[in-house]
Amino acid sequence: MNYAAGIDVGSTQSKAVLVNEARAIVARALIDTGANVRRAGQRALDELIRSAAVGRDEIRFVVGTGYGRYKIEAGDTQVTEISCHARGAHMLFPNTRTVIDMGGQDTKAIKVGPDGDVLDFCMNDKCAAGTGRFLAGAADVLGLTLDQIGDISLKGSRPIRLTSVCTVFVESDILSHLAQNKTVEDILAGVHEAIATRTVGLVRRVGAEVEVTFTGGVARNVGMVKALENKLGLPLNISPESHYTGALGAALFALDHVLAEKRDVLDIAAQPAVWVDQ
Amino acid sequence: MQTQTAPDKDYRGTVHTLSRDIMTDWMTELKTAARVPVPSAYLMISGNCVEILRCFDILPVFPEINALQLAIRKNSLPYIIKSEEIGYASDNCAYVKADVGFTLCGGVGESGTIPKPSLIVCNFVGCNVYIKWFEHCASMMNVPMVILDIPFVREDKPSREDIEYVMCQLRELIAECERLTGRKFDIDRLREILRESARAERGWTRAKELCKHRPAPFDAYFDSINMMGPINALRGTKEAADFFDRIVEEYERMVADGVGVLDEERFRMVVEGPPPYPYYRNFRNLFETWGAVAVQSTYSTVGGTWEFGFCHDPDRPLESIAEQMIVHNLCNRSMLERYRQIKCYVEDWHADALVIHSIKSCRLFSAGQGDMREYFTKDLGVPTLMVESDLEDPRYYAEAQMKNRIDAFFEALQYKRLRQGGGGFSDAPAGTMKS
Amino acid sequence: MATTPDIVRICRELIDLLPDEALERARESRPDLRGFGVFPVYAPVEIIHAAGLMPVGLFGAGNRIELSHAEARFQSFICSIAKSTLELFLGGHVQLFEGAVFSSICDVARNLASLVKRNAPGQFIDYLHMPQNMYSAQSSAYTRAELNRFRTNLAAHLGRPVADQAIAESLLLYNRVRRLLRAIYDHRRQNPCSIAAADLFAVAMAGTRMMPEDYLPLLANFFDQVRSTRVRARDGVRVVIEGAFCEQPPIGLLETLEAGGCLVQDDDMMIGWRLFTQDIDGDGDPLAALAEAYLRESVYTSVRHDARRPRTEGLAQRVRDAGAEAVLFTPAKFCEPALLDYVLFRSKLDKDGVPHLKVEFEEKMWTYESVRTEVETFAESMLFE
Amino acid sequence: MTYIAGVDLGAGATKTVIMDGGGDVLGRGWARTQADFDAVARRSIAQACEQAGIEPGQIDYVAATGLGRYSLSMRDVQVTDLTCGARGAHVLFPDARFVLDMGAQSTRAIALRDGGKVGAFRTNEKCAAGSGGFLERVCRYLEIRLDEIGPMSLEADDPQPISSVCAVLAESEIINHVSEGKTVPNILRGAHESLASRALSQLKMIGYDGPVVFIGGVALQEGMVEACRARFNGEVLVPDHPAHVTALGAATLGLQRYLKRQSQSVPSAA
Ligand SMILES: Nc1ncnc2c1ncn2[C@@H]1O[C@H](COP(=O)(O)OP(=O)(O)O)[C@@H](O)[C@H]1O
Ligand SMILES: Nc1ncnc2c1ncn2[C@@H]1O[C@H](COP(=O)(O)OP(=O)(O)O)[C@@H](O)[C@H]1O
Ligand code: SF4
Ligand code: SF4
Ligand code: SF4
Repeated sequence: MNYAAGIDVGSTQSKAVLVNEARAIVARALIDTGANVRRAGQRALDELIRSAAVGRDEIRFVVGTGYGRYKIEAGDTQVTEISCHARGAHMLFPNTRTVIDMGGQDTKAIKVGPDGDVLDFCMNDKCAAGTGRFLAGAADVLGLTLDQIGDISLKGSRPIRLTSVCTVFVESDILSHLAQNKTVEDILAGVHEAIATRTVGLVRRVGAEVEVTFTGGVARNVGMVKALENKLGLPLNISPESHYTGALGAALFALDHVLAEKRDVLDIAAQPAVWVDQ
Repeated sequence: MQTQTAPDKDYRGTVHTLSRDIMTDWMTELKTAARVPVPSAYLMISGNCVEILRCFDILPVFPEINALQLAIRKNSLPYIIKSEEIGYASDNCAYVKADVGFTLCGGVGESGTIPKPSLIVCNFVGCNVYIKWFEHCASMMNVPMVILDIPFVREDKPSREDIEYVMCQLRELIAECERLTGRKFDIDRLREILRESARAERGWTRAKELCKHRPAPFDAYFDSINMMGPINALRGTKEAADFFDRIVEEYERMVADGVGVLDEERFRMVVEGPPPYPYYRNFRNLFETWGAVAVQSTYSTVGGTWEFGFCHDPDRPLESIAEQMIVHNLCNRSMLERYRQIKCYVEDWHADALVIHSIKSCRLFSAGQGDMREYFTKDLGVPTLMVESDLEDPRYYAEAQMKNRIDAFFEALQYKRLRQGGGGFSDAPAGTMKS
Repeated sequence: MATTPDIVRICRELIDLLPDEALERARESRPDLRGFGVFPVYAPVEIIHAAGLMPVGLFGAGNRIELSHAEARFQSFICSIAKSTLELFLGGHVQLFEGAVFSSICDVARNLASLVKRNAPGQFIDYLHMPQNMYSAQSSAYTRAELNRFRTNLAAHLGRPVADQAIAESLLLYNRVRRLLRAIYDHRRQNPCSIAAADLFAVAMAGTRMMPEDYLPLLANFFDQVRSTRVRARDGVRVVIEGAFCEQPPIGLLETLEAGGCLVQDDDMMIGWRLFTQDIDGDGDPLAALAEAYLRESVYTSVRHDARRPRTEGLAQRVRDAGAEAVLFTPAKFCEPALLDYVLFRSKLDKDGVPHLKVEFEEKMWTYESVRTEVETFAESMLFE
Repeated sequence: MTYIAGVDLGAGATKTVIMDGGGDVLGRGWARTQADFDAVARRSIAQACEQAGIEPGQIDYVAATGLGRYSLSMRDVQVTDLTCGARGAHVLFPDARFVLDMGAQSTRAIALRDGGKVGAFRTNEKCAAGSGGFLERVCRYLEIRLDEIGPMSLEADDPQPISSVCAVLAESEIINHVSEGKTVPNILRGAHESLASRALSQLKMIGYDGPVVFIGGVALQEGMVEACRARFNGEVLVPDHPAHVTALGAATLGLQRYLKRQSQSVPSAA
């Protein structure tokens, strides 16, 4: 069998997806990126091979994406996560026109064409405020896990207002709210609302055209999903694969190469830094 | 480190060496002036009246160029920090901070010299920071300052009163120069200087026109920066005018031979905003990797928008100087005028995309560029990329993020091309209908 | 007659209104009234008023609205007032307005004027280039011409003339408003604690939310009240506030400053609306009189450059006049003119031995923990000598 | 006997100093700050009392400082942490004119006037990776204990600077260093040096030109102290219990108030 793999080495977690020639997802892997980015890519791939029980040589092409994409030694080429998320979301929900990707360190809004191509995109500016990391920080101070905070936030009735969505100062902010006897529910509701507000601002830049698909690790957080839906006034597409969307997109780009090689149309070696040739 | 130094690569064209040569002569003059004082004056780049100073043999000193030199040689940070120590905020324009810090440290360094001037001429053209900056210099160095208040362009064209106000101030400046040098103003000399200015300006225009060709013979953003010294600081000299004659000749030859500045020109872009000088080469390489060439840029026109036909007129010396200061430079025109300028660039220079480099320091340029982005993407459908860093402060440049955005942008453009040539993805999983 | 707390309450309510809401209030007695936005710092409100419009101060939106569009237009390093003012236009909160005027105070305000113009089609958006050279032989003529240009364009937009006579009458009206404000400020300088900083701020700002005809009696009433009430002076550090000439600090910040141990003796808030140091002569050509007053009879501010009267001297004078012991700099975050002037002010005060503290603010700030710590420390260090 | 408690309710930890009427320190307490300031403070006070060999009930006067100073219900007085830090440093080093206080969320440079009063001061800008909380995160990331960071940083031979002013992005820089194969000591030392440069700038803003007392929890890290020594042109004085200096200052000020009050209400006491 021929397979293609996509590896998304993100700032927080590394994801990998394996697809077969029929574009079906065969296996996934999710690991913490950890300190060694170089190793993370390899570990994700190993994990993928293990869970799919395929041979390394059956994986004909590997595309790397995410912040660590240039450090993935197994990667045959690299594509930015913006293109990958668009591509992945398009496969999951073919009518996707807007993608919101929230990861550990950045948030992206992507406008997608009918074919899954990127028409326009926006990312949060240099400041890391209001990203997945922020949620992780909030969970930390409250002694909760990431799986819990979303649900709890939905129970808040009077969301608090945060001073800023700066990841660095979230702790003291939350502490002072606790000191004022605010409930954990209201605090978390406030946290989610603050991030949603910021994100919607970003989405407006590219225009929120239906259907909107929410991808990235934070899409697993129901509180965030609801908060975004409220602010946007639109339902969001959420897939169980949402966390893997980037890796899936990368795998699809890899598959392009595998199929093209078979058809002998595209010369993949010619321009390693570019995903398809003119 | 997030950023690696880019490999030293020479780009096509002798513009770099030529401009380095003539700028070095001027820098040498500055160095000499720092030791043996001659009449000199501070002046800002945008819409300046260097010709009047030249007419009195007053050496023009441009603190902006000094700040630029510090940044491009990666020396700006210590001076910026120095300024922050005496009270400048991290949000203030870093050009000011680098220059003030440098002056406080003596004004002499490897990266340049900034002699103490005899006079500070604040040509307040557009940027409000100019006034503060020169006020600070004046109070720090205890040097007299003249403000040339240039009314911003609020209507289609300046009013009679605008022009008279400026001409009156120019006459007052001339009187000041006469007092300073003890020399009489010689209008014929000014006409002579303006003739050289006009010659350089026509050369500039011809060069810029050549970028309409495919492939473009030079990069109208990165390479134009080498043309900005001669056109803004050395304008009015024979050397500057000759400089343009030589580069135009070279570019005409390249156009005739079908040679471009890059091996392969794949994307034509218009660039808005100043470059990140501390990472100038890295930044250029990020575009070059994609075969992207700037065919026009707004930053190159901060001093003058010559390419739209204006030249200094020796027959109307003061009036044409006033007109240039008010109307024919980018800084003194509104955002909406800038939109029009960019739109014209995109259309007439056949660009595929607009790249906005948003500068934290420079609110003159950047405040509201998000709206510009909206206008170009949504109203005009021009693919637009907006990236952020700084022109002077290395702390605001993050190479990984920059690269990510630029790569994604060109990936998308590339795909668009591919699709126009037919094809596309067919990713619908088995069993799902593609809409 | 309303009591001081009543007046303050009314004013606090008024300053919390969005521009359209403020106009609705005024319309209760003048049903057809239209508004005209005035972005800080200075604008010739007399011309707007003479045109039959209500000049309304555009000071952003405080905590009232969420920035959902403006964040996309202005980057993160832009002051709040620019963002939320744009949001007011994009969000339809300035519908009942004929337009707005901006002036050459800084690069952000200038670009903002362009953005508003593009995004508020149909409204009359003008930009005034106020002179920065006060001493050229042409300065007066230019300034008058600029005011006249505004008058002519406004009249053209409205389709009715704005006569000299009407402007002269408005001038007299605003003279009276400004005279009262000066008197109230004088009173506070001489009677520390007679008016809380936040209250005076609310009262002064309310004038940008009312027709001057209605504001005048309220202000007179307020002055009578504070004049006749004796307040025991609290102990505290007597300070002058400097730096909030454009974006205005949240009320909570002013309260924190005073709660932290400072007594505000003088400030530069709302300065554009009380710019002139004396009454303007309304007898001759009113525009020439306004121009002359702008050039010669204005209080110093960070956005008006007067080569012969340094702003550092202006601040030193203000400190002396108020008998203040210290200066609190309160620039808006990202406000380039205020932050640059801080450098000069600071070195002047250091030379004069006047203690000072810098506290930046943002429109949406609502906790003042760190400000409080700094201000308390500052006050502690001065009080317990 | 007279017992005075100085309690510093900081963003990272709550520190207590118990002092007797003669100004001698009898015990110290430390507890990580959590949501319930009051409870944390009680724990910290109990610990200090235990060391001092007294019962919390015996405390005559409580001076609270730090960010949570208003939340401590049993306080008699509250003073800001800047004033207390300055006073504490002055008690320990009466000749010093400058104080650098690096805590979990803030870095402060203070110039002292006579008697340990605060002259000029500068707190770090909100948006910055310039404080101890950042170092804690770095530790967590590198999987080392907080008390290892100081000694390890001393072993550096090729410090890797951090340029970003944002703590989150600075973290990515560190990730980058790790994946480039840089050693942990070099990374830590780089972080220390970057912090020290920033602290130096802050000190310069208040006219720094002489010996500086380095207090706050970060002063527990030898590498940080070294980095400061290498950069600052004056001496860097580090007290024995740097994290407790602010609490010490509070106790000192509390004692002063207490004695003043006693002397004013002499009749009943005598
Ligand atoms: N089980 C989960 N439930 C809720 N949120 C999660 C979960 N797992 C991860 N996340 C969120 O996703 C973020 C990481 O997203 P990811 O897309 O992997 O980012 P990156 O690509 O930058 O590593 C975390 O910061 C966290 O907020
Ligand atoms: N045992 C220790 N070894 C090294 N560093 C420490 C230790 N304890 C605390 N720190 C550092 O000191 C910081 C807390 O300092 P502290 O002065 O207690 O802060 P705050 O007063 O803001 O609570 C921590 O963030 C950590 O960086
Ligand atoms: S704000 Fe911009 S134009 Fe003005 S001085 Fe700074 S860099 Fe130059
Ligand atoms: S607050 Fe400052 S920067 Fe912002 S518009 Fe006003 S003057 Fe300009
Ligand atoms: S420290 Fe906070 S506010 Fe500053 S850049 Fe980082 S995330 Fe943004």
